[in-house]
Amino acid sequence: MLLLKSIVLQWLYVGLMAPFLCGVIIKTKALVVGRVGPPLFQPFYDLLKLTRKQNVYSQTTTFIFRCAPVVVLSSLLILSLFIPLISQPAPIRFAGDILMFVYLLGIGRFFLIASSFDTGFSFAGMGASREAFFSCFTEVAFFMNLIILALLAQSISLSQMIGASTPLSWPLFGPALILVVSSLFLILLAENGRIPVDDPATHLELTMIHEVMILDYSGRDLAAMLYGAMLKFLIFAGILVPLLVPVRLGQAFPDLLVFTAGLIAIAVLVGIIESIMARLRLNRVRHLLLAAFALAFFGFIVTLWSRL
Amino acid sequence: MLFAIVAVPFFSGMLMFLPFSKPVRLWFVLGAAFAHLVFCGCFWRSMPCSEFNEFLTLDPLGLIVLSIISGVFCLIAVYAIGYYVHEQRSNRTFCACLLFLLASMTLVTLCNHLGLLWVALASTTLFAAPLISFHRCPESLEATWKYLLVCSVGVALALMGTFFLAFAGHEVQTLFLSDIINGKILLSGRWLKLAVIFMSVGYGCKMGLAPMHSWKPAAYGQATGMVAALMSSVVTLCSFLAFCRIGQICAKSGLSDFYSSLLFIMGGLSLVIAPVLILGEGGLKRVLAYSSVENMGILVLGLGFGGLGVFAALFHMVNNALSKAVMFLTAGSIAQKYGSTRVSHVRGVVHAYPVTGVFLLIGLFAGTGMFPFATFHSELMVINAAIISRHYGLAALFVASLSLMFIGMTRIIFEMSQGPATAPVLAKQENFWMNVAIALPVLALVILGLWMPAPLEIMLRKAAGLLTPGVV
Amino acid sequence: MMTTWINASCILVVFLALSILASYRMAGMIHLFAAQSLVVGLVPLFLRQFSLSQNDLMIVAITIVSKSFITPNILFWAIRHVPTRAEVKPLIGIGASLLVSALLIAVAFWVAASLQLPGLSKSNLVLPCSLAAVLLGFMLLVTRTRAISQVVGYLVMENGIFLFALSLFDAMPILIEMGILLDVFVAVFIMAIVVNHINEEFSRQPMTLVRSKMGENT
Amino acid sequence: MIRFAWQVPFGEFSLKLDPLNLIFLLSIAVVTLCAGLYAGSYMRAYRGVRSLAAHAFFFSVLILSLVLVVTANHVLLFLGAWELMAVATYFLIIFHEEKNSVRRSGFLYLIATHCGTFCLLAMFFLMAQAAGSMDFDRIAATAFSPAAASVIFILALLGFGVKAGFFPLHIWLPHAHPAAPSHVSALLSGVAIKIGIYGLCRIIAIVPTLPDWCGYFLLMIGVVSGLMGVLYALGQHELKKFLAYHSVENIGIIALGLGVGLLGRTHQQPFIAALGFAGGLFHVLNHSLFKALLFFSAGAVMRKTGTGAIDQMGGVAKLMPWTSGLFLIGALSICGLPLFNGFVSEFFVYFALFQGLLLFPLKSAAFCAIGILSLALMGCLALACFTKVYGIVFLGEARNPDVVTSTRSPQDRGLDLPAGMFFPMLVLAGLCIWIGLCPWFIARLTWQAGTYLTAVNPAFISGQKIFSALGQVIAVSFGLLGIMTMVLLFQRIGSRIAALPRRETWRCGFSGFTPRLQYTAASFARSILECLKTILVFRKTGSAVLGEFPARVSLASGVHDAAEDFVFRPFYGRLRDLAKGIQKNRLRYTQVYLIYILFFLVFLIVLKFR
Repeated sequence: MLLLKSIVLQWLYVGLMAPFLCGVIIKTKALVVGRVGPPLFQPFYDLLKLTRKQNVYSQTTTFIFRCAPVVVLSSLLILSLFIPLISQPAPIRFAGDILMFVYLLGIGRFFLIASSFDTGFSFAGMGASREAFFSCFTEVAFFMNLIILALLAQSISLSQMIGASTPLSWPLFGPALILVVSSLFLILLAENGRIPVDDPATHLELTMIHEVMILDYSGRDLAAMLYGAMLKFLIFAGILVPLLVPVRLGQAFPDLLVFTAGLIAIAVLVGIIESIMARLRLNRVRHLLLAAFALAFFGFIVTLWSRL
Repeated sequence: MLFAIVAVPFFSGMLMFLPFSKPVRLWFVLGAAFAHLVFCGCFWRSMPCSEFNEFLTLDPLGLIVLSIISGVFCLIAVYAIGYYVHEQRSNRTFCACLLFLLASMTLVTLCNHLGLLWVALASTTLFAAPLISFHRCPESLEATWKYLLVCSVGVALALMGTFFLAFAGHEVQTLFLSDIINGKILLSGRWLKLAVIFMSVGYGCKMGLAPMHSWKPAAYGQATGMVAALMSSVVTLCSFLAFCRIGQICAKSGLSDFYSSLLFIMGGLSLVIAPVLILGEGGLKRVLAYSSVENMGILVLGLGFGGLGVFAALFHMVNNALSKAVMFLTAGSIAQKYGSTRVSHVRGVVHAYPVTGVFLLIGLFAGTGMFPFATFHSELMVINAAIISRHYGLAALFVASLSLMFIGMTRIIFEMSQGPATAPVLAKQENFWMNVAIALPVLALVILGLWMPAPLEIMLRKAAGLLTPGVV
Repeated sequence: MMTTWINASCILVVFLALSILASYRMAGMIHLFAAQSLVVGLVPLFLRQFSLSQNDLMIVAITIVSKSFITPNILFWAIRHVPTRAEVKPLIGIGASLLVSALLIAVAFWVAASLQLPGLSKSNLVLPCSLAAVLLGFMLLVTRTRAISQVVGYLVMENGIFLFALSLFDAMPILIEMGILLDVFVAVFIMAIVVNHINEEFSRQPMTLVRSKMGENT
Repeated sequence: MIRFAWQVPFGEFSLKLDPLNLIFLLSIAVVTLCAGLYAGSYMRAYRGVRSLAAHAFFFSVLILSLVLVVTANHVLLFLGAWELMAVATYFLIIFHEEKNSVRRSGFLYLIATHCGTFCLLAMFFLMAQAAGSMDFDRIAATAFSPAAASVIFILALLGFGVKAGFFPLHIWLPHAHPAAPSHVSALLSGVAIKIGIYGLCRIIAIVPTLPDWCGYFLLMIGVVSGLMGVLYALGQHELKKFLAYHSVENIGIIALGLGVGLLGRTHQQPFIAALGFAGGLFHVLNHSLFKALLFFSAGAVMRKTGTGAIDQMGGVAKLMPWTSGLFLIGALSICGLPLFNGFVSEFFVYFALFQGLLLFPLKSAAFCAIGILSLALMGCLALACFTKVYGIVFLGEARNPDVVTSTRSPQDRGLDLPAGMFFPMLVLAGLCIWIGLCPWFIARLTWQAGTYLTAVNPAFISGQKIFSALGQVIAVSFGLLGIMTMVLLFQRIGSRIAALPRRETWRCGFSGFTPRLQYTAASFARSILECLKTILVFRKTGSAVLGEFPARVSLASGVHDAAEDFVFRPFYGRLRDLAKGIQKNRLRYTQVYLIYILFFLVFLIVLKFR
């Protein structure tokens, strides 16, 4: 019963927080350029509007196109249970859950790419090819970070790595942790299709990656896909925040507040980056991702060196 | 008894010159072959005593070679009956020479005197020469001439070696093998070494070992299937028997490691040259000739390893004779049907003639030592002997040359057996007698591969005991 | 006394071999070969200073008869059809082959000396001369393109070997002697038959220029 | 441990059943059964055309030899069955023998296995000589010196590597699979390749004191084979050749597992060793299941469309919904995604690698890190490969109308392939999902095999840690299924308004769209392959579009197999030219051969009398 209560609480918190973060990003982008921008809860209204809309399916699509949103959304909902809300332990925590974490992302990605082929149009194929290409780099970099965290925390469970009662001490592992955090931040940008890698707001066919794969969705399917993307942003941010917060207050509620503040800070940072930077040329993105991997690899060398 | 087994084929050979019709002569040849086989059968039961004041004796080694000779000769006789159904030429000289060849080969296995051994071997060369020039066309005559020339020079060198051997005995100049073996006379080192070198080079030419192998592709290429089968499986065995006799002498007089190093050089060379040259070949019989060169190399190497190696070499001698018979007889029937055995002319034999095609593939797998066939065991035992006697370099060479040979042979035989069937030039249907003659050795190989009959194993052990005093 | 006769015959054998190498016409080669076999045949007589046993006589007689008379006649029968009697084009000229043969004789003597083979009681000249005769026969066989001259070369080699055998042995069983003679004789006979076939087939081309298409497609 | 022996002239042949070959027997049993059923109807099309008797004969000989090889406990029996297997497989491969390419690939296959066999010959005889007997139990009892152990391991890697398809020795694999009929290539890559892995495991079991460089070497082979296999697969445009290269990748994963196991054994970490071996063996079983499934469905697709080139296909899912569903299940499990069996075995290997990372000394921890990274990259590239193939072959619109002909009418609910072919594929797909969702039975079996390989008393190693983790994984998978149904209900039932009629895909306003505009295999993989251009020998051939009225232009890009084009083909070519050279100027003068004889005689005299 305790597990059920923590799952419901987690989902409640994450479910509301995800669209809110998306609203924060859009709001910061608007404020930075002096616009008032849409209200903070605009994503909520969009999602509700979409759920009332009808689905339009093209003739060339098969059952893959219809079940892709279901798989993507449910895998991301499961993934949200892996994240410890700082002192609140994650509902799902066991040795080796990082593997489950990565491969659940994988199954979501498989159906997303397959559905983009299903529409039978070349732009979706272009997006799928870029998604498959970039995911190779991000996944390897992500695993590199997991290796470092496993070495530092001497355990292979995600909640042990980032949600432990005594956090990874910055003075002891300072240099490695800085590299891990920066590499994870780059991975966050790439995985969620933020500015340096891909422009979420653009509709120019040749430049889209994540947008183009869900171009053909409508109604509830589109709502599921958008909500999944928001969840994904929260999950990746949720991994980053506990590493940044050096201290644990002990009680559940204040830690939760700190966690929320951390999430909002990351959302604001992403918003700022999106307004000041332009999208990188596609063959330059590869170097950015290799940079993320290099940072992580350097961190790995540092941890090995310290253990020598 | 021993004299009878030599006399029967010889005199029936003489009878061949009387004006019989073609089938009668062939049945006569089959009769003589069968009589010869019966003689061998009763030799197996009871070992005969030596005759003709010590010139003819029969020891286990000789008996094994004799039984192989009569066995293969029966196959050839059966095959000839089927072959001559479509052959126009008169077979007078052919049958006569076949029987004389049988007589001289029997003499080789029986003789106890090295001079007599030389005479018998020289006569096998002479009687085999007319068999090669069967077709009277320029190429077969050239091949015969090349065969005659190289073998006569080789035999001459062997004669010189025999004389050196006799001379090595100082006062008691005897060439009786039994005297030398029982240690009656003391052989001086230097003369004996010279004699061994001359004899092994001489008999090496006759056997077709590496540097002296050049006549084999031409001779086997031109001879008809059955003559090539006879020569490759049996005639070369006689010279291998001479090698064994030299081995006995060297073992007795303590020169066995000198002799082994000689054998390693010759065997090693054949294992190197044959696989390289086979890759460039285009004709089936020429490919099989190189395979025969390589198998002779294997026999000689086995002899050199000593101990288990000798047993393996003798067992391989039996298997090699059978597998070469299968392969060359099949090549002969293909040559009769297509008029040629070149890869460019013959395709899809499996489709045109299913039985011959299957035999072709079986011959390939038997020749290269695949599982169910006995050659698999004998080749493995030779490699095992190599590793046991610590000749790792030779074992590696052995393994490498076997695989290259496998590539060379499969390349040709698969090209011929599969693919779209080319129209046979002389469209004839399969002949019963020829297929029986090929089926028998295949059956023997499979039986030997799965189960070793007890009498053969005992005889092989006794024969190996002659060569290496150690317990095998 | 006896050794001088043996030495003389050995020298004579080598000299005759040299002259065969030098001769142009095939008929001349065969006559010289007949003379050489006669000399080799006589060696057993010198060996035992005329105290010959019954079978020694028989051996001498048969050797001389078969090698000096019957074999040359067979060869003459064989070359009956060959139109050009002369050697058209030996691989290396007569002058060059003589030089090489001199060299070969030197090699034979050096080999006989360097091997220090014990027990050459009878005469120390026999081994080198027989080796020389064998090498000369080999040289003749290798450098001539005519089939008949190759046969003569092979027979000169046989004579060399026989020289060694007859001069050094006394207790050689009669049967083996006869067997060896018989084999050499049959060899010549078959070679002659094959040469006949070749002549019928090619009529004009010499032996070695035959490289036409592969007949029975090996 | 069951042992059955019978007398033979050269000794005593014996068969033995132990936890190790139980796994292989299981996979052989399942795959050969399905292959037999599949062949029943797949071959019906050839009934009149070609004699099926020979094919059936060799099929049964293959199955017999597979079982014999796996259970053989005597050197000669093992080698004999090994060669029998090679020959039987050869005759199965060249079923379509009229085609030149088929004969050549069969020939290449036979040579590769035969040369591998000769390495095995040397290895077994070295071991037999050291142990004094040909029986595996007696050989296992002898202690080998480190030098002998490393020579044996190198020969084992060469001999078994050719059969298993490790990277440099894999060249026969991509040729043999497209040539063979589908059920044969399924059997070949599902089971026959695993015999190479079985041989390697048998050597690991027999020689407990392998030197420690073997673990590192095997791990690195796994990494190289895996990565190169999947990268080459990405560049392939032919369906079966693609699946063949993918077998190389999975063999790489298995080798990775065995490598970690070996490292665990040398560092006295029995838990990691058992886990690594168990992971490798589990993947052997899983791979034989989903690879056979993929080959069967590929066969059905190629039978329907008549070609193997994926760029010609498209929209096959609408034509063959059942086959595409089964291919999807196979694709999902081969990528190692959670609900399917691929994930469970990769989970074992990952777990072993991570434990190794934490517990091993520094050098092997670094190797484990490399292993983890390469496994991750392999997973990702495999995902890219299979989305590419599934997307291009089954989804989208038909690229070439005469290849993928009419689409089915929606009401037609029947099977799109004969029942005889459909049923075995269904069984395999069911097994994949069953092992994915409740792997206890198979996991325990592989765990026993793993402990058997670590040659440590099983009582000391407790699998509790891994089985509890596995329990959690299964719980999360069922949780995922639950949430999926919940979301599905929310999506479908919740919307009261009926969906609009189906229309054209929104093409951002472009008019004049032809199906050929869709993404093709080459364009999908170009971005990935371009940045590894040098390693993969990725080349583009074709000309640019020039001039006002450009003529017909073509562009093709493909990957050339480095091992084949730069190592083996030149070697064989040079050897052939040497032989041809000697052959061409065959000496015309007979006498020159005589001079050879004289020189040889003089050489011997000088050599011996010096």
